[in-house]
Amino acid sequence: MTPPILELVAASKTFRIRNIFGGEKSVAALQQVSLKLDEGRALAIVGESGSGKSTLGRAATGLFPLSSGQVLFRGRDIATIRGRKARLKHRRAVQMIFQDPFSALNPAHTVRHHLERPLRLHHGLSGVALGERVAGIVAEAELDPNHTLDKYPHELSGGQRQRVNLARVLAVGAELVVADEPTSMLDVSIRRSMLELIARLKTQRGLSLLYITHDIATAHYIAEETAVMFGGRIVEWGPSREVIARPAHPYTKVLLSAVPNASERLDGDSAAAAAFAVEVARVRGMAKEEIGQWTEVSPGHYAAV
Amino acid sequence: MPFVLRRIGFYIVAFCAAAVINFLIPRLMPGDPIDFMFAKAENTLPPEARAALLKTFGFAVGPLHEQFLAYLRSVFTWDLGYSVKFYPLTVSQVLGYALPWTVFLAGTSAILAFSVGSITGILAAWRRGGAFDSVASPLALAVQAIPAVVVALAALFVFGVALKWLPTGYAFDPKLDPGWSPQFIGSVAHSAIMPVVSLAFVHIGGYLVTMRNNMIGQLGEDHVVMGLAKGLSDRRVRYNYAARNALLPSVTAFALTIGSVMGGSLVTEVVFNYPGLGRTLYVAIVARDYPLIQGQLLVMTLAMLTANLAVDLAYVFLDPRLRRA
Amino acid sequence: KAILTAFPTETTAFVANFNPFNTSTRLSTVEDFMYEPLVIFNVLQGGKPEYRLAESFTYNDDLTAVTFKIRDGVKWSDGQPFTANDVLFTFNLLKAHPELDLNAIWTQIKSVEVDGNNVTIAYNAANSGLIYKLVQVYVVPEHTWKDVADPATFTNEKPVGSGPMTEIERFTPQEYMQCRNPNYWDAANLFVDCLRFPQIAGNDQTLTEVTKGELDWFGAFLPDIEKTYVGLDPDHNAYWFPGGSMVVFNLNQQTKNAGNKAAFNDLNFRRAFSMAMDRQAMVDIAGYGYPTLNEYPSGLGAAFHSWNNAKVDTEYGQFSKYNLDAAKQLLADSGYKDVTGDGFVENPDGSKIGFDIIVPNGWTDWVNSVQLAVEGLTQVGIEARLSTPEEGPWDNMLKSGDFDVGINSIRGGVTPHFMFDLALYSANVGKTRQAASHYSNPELDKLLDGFYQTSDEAEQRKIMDQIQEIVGRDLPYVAVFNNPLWYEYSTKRFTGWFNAENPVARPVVYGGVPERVLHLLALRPVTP
Amino acid sequence: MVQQSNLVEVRGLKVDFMTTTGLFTAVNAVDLDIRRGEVMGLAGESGCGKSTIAFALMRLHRPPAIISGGSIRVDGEDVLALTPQALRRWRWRKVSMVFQSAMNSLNPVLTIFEQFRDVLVGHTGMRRDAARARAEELMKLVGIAAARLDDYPHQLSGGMRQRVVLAMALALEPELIIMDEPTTALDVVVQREILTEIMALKARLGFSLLFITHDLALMAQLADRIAIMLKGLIIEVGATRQIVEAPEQSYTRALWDAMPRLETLS
Amino acid sequence: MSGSLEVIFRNKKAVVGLAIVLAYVAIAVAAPWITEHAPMQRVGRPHEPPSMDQLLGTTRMGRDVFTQLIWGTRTSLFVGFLAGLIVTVIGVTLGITAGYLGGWVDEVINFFTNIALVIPQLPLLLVIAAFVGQASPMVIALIIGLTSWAWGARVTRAQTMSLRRREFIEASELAGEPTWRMIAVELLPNLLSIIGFNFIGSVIYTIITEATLEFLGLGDPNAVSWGTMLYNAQTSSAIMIGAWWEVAAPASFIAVIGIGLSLINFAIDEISNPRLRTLGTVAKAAKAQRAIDRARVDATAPEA
Ligand SMILES: Nc1ncnc2c1ncn2[C@@H]1O[C@H](COP(=O)(O)OP(=O)(O)OP(=O)(O)O)[C@@H](O)[C@H]1O
Ligand SMILES: Nc1ncnc2c1ncn2[C@@H]1O[C@H](COP(=O)(O)OP(=O)(O)OP(=O)(O)O)[C@@H](O)[C@H]1O
Ligand SMILES: [Mg+2]
Ligand SMILES: [Mg+2]
Repeated sequence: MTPPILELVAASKTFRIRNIFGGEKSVAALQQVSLKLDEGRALAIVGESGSGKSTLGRAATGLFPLSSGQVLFRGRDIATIRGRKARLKHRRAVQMIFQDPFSALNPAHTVRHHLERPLRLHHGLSGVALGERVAGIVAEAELDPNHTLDKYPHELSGGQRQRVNLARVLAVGAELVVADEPTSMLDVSIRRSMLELIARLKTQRGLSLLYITHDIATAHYIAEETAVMFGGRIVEWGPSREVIARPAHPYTKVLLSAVPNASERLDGDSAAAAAFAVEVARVRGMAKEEIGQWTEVSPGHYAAV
Repeated sequence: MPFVLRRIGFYIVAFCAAAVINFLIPRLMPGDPIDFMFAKAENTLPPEARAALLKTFGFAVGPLHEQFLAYLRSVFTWDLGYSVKFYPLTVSQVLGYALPWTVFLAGTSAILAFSVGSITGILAAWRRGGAFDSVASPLALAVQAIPAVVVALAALFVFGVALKWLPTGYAFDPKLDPGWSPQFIGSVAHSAIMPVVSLAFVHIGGYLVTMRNNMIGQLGEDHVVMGLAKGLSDRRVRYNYAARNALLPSVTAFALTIGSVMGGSLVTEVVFNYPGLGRTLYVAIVARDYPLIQGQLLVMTLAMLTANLAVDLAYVFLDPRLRRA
Repeated sequence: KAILTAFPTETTAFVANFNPFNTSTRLSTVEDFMYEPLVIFNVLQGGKPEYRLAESFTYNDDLTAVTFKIRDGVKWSDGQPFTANDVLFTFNLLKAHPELDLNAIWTQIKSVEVDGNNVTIAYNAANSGLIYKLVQVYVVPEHTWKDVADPATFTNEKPVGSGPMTEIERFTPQEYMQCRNPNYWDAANLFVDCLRFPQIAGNDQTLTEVTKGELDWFGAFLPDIEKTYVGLDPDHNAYWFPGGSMVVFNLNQQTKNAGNKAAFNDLNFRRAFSMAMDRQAMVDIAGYGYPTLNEYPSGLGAAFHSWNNAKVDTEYGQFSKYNLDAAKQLLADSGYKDVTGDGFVENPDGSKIGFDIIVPNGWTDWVNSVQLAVEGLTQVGIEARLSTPEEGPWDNMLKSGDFDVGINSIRGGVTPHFMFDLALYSANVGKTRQAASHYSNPELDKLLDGFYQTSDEAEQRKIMDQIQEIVGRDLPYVAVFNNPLWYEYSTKRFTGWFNAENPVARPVVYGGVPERVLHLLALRPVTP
Repeated sequence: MVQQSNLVEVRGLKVDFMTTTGLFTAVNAVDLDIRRGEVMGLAGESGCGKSTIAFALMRLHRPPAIISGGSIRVDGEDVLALTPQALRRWRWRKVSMVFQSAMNSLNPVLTIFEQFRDVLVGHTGMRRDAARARAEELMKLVGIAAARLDDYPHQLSGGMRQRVVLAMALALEPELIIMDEPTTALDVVVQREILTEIMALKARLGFSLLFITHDLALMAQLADRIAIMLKGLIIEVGATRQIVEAPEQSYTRALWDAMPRLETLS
Repeated sequence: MSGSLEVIFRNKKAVVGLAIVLAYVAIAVAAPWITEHAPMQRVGRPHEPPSMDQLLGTTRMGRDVFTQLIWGTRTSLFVGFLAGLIVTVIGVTLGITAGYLGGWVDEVINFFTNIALVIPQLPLLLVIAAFVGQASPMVIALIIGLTSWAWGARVTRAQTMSLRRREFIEASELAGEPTWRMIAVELLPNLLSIIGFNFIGSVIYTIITEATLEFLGLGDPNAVSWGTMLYNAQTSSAIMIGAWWEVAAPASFIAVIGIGLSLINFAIDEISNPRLRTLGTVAKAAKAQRAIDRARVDATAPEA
């Protein structure tokens, strides 16, 4: 059996924050997270803000060393990859779309630079071939090829920036993409087509995807499986439909109930509101406790309750 | 290591480093203090007399490392030996006399420059692009680019020589005896006007521009807009909402400019015959008064360190975000 | 009270040091005003002795000892009598502490003995000129100095003096006041009660102080003095700049640079150098016209004109006058050629000539003079540059001989012998800055020795003629002008000032000129 | 009925931005009414001019923005004609605002209480201790311990800061509160909490609300009426039910269609 | 990047500043052709006031002030730019190294930077200049260059660190860029305005400081520069005796180049900082708003 394209084994990451008086605080951004992602499939990571989603994504690409645990790419621990050649090869295989699209683009360079570099670097393209390829990518990302290429990042809207980031990752031709809220700034209609583009790549190229979002509604769009993060841990994991339809962990339940629903009026004085508040408080309290027992809720759907 | 400890550690090490530099520099300079002391004498000194003099004046002799040890001891006991130029005064006495004047001169003008510059910067930013801003800001720049020497000379000529409005030298009327008499204090203030103002003059521009640019940045911040939306008076928004935040970078700039104020005060002191550290250093250099030069640099470094420490503290005070315990 | 405001020298801050033996930081009013000399030799009057603490002096027959008779009734400012023992004590102090003996008196005398009122000083060899140095030893009171442990570092904070002004009534770094000695022996002639000294640091400040009109007696360089000083108050303000020390260029004959050494040891090169000096421009431009032109081949100077040997002038005078063409011609005739094509000549043997002329940093009139010299030298094809070390190293270089060319001043004495001796006597080489040419001529040494071995004036004149002949012929230094003695005064509050019409003595207020006591005693307050 | 009378009447509002390349019209001839006690939703794609309208309502625009045309009447008063002093007194008393980035709209160097006091003392001239009491009361209203008044903003979490701003907006009991995407930076759980609170307060205090967001589902949950904006124009206004179920404009319809919906799954 | 040229030319301050600096450079380059005398040559009597022959009068030594001024421009600009270059190169190298590499390299560099920052500059320069003895302009440039880099290093480091945290660096790392390229291509262009600011600031500082050192008499009297001109004027008490031209000429020349360079710096700030960039439009908009408000008041007034 081929190993999964990405596997995290008991990955933990602790950040230390120092203040000026020397007090030190440590934030356990990731605690004992294990997951598997098979080739050509997508895993959505959802969870509350600050639950460690981005940290997990960065860890998966090897942007920083873990405090403990391992990240395996095709069965190989990425910490053991040495040498420029091997690293370049790994780099090409694993790409990331950053959460903040503005800071991920170099303000000093045009869009063209951002798209050309990976093509030159990884595919050795130049001249006409390069131009064609760039144009192709721009079209794929539904960016205006006439105007966009020579613009600087600050001349783009948030949504355009996100698409440039997406296009650039596509340019590399990665096998595994970690996408950290890649569509949060897009208008609903464009968001839709971007998600479709990703989905298409998945089927056509066999791209594997780690899709990070706090918008659980989009998760099932592309991801076969969804993992819910809470307080630095994964608390629930299963087929997306299953998780959405039959949430098992209290946090997942709260999360789902809080997703805005156009057909449901929100007014302040109902008992439901009070109940919600109580439940949120209870769940938040849980974050400090030890993780519960993993149980299989339904086939392939696990929850730590 | 905790930040504060690191900072204090830094100050200590910085002081030691400065002490080493201070030790080396005068020793590398050509000429020997005794030569300078007796340059006016008719004859070359017999070697025995020379040695005797070196010893009596307490100049370090012997190999470099022994000198260094002696020097270190003197640094920590603050016994810096005799000044050559101002013998029989000791270096600490000379510095003790000069220091207050420089602290007064540099301090007053730094504060003056800082407050005038910052306030005009705030106003310029408030009406940015307006008439005041378009005139004051480039003007400030222009002024900033004029050497202190030129300003001091011009002031001396115009107000001292041509108009005879202000005294042209001394820290106070030499006919008065120092003391806390109102007459004396008045004289000190009167004599300080020109040096203080001309020294402050060149530094106003820097503060103005820094403050203005920070303010313009702050004015776009949400909390300032919210201040306005809350219906607060312009004044309150300007000072408590925008300026207080904009002040932080200016405070760092303040620490950095302490050095240049001290440098500028050297020139100002020389031009106005003001009895501070700067003029004393100048005299010491010309006279190759090594012990005094050493003491000077040490004191000036110490002053810089103190200023930086003060600014570190001010920072914590001004920015509650840093204050969390 | 008659308070006279005087400004002898520029200082940055006054420091209370009243030790007359400390030349570095003692106040400039300690000598003469606080400690009076035994005798003052009035240079302007051909060295006429003015007896002060001594009533008279006499030589023994072979000029190997001098005896001073101490004046009766002189008291120290604390009322104690001034005696011959104080003189003895002082000389012994110098003997015990060579670092105080800056004129190296004890290398030239054998002993000092007291006999009642008389002090006899025995010399190592016959010398009628040594007395000028002996009277520069300021006598201090034995009763306050005998317990001083280290007289070199002693600051004499409660001075007990013998001069007219001994009481320090006020002292701040910016100003001090030195007032009359309550027990002054010559009080009958003293009409000034106090001297007030403001601290003044530089030219500009002097100028601003001057405009306040508070200075009565000072010695400062003032640019454009007619305008900047006299013009302020033409009725009262005046000045007089009699010629003082001789300013020369020393071409170091023992320089370590072989090429330069060859040139400097060639008389024709020195003469060409001398003819490249635009002395008039130095006087007029560098010196604002204040110095006195010195075109004497021997550098004798106008002040000693009565000693002049006219034959030397006619024979060698041409070499001491600005004449670029002659200088170029002389160089060419002597084989100096520009072989490298850089516009500057090389030695006849092809070795390179090129030197710095050192001048103390900040001595602007001299710096400008050197620039003029460089201009002239450049035009005749000699490569010279200006170099401005600080005063200390400059002094040291001149003494040690570690330089090529320097500008220098030679102090004048009572007779011309003093300066010739200082500058050219071979034993002085390496000992004093003034012998910076590092020149040695046994013939000249003998003549210099002989001058004071006689007290016969005719004999002395003959010797002086010969000295001038040798110096004029040999050109061991290139004299250019004589520094002015700086002296400005105001008649607003005091009268009796010395000036060109009343040339009693050298009129300056700064140290090194003991005649200033005579001047002080000549002043009378203007009674309103 | 009170419900039906207009609190805010915006007519032909035009806001331009002076840019280096010329005038840019961000809001073009917009008409908008807000009734007393209603929640008015304003939705539209990013950059269509929603915040610009909000700023204009409080006359908060500063150069390079120019309110170049139209009129704004709040409670019958012509806002654009107020003198600076009157405007200052008017702001926050009649209309207050929760900013798009409410988390950053607190002054980092003043304590929470000082920022309350600015408002209370500035407008009512009440004494310090009275202001304190009122601030404590307001804090309790949004469910934060009164002791936190002496904290600095950075000592509070994002959600708490959001609530503090809300409490501040309530301080003078204004008739209209403008909320410009008050919850975009928060996760859905916190968002839900805060919105519930706001609705509860509204029910109690009866102010009108102009609620700006680009999250249509959220909008539908809260608003009584919804206005849809596109490129500086309001293209459609209607009751929530109508906008949700029977939009007239194709753009509005496209918006709804593109929105991923959870309920379709379950 | 032709767009940025346009931006520069739209900025009035930049244009004026550039014009001033270019004029100075032109003067410096053309010095031998503009002047007829050698700078140290005596051409007239001491302190002749300005006239047709001596445009700016003569110095105390009878030298032509105009000629000295022109040649002095050469020296002072050379010193300024040389030291500016040294300061910038050292500052940028250290700043980027520290900021980019972080860790102990940063600790060490930062430590020395901080020390260099707390040692008072001018006094130190004074001592070193005295130590060197009659410091030629070249030597002064070197001394200033080698002792004044700390500020630039600190600012560059801070900026590098903040850029380093931005994800585009991580993104290009992920794209597989080699380190040198990351620094040279991704990082450096973003530092350009800071580097330019630092360079020009250092040039101003050097020109002023050189003049100050020379004014204090620590320069080489053989050199012709604005500083030695001031020194010579000072020692001959030119101000006091009314020879204002000897002081005014170099003083105003220094002030004007300082203003020119400052304007460029100001403009760099405005151009690179978007908040400042729009100031022109802010003023225009404020004016337009006032006009509209007035019209509105006028329109309502008749009704009232
Ligand atoms: N570089 C860092 N240094 C210190 N703490 C960090 C760092 N990066 C993340 N953290 C902390 O780790 C925790 C998890 O952060 P992370 O960015 O992974 O959250 P997230 O789930 O992506 O949240 P969001 O949905 O808001 O993006 C947070 O508490 C955050 O403050
Ligand atoms: N200072 C400014 N200068 C020039 N144009 C501006 C300025 N501020 C805003 N704009 C433009 O005005 C238009 C409207 O902006 P506004 O902030 O009102 O949009 P919005 O609908 O609130 O968008 P978002 O949902 O992103 O907050 C935008 O196209 C924006 O680019
Ligand atoms: Mg994240
Ligand atoms: Mg908005």
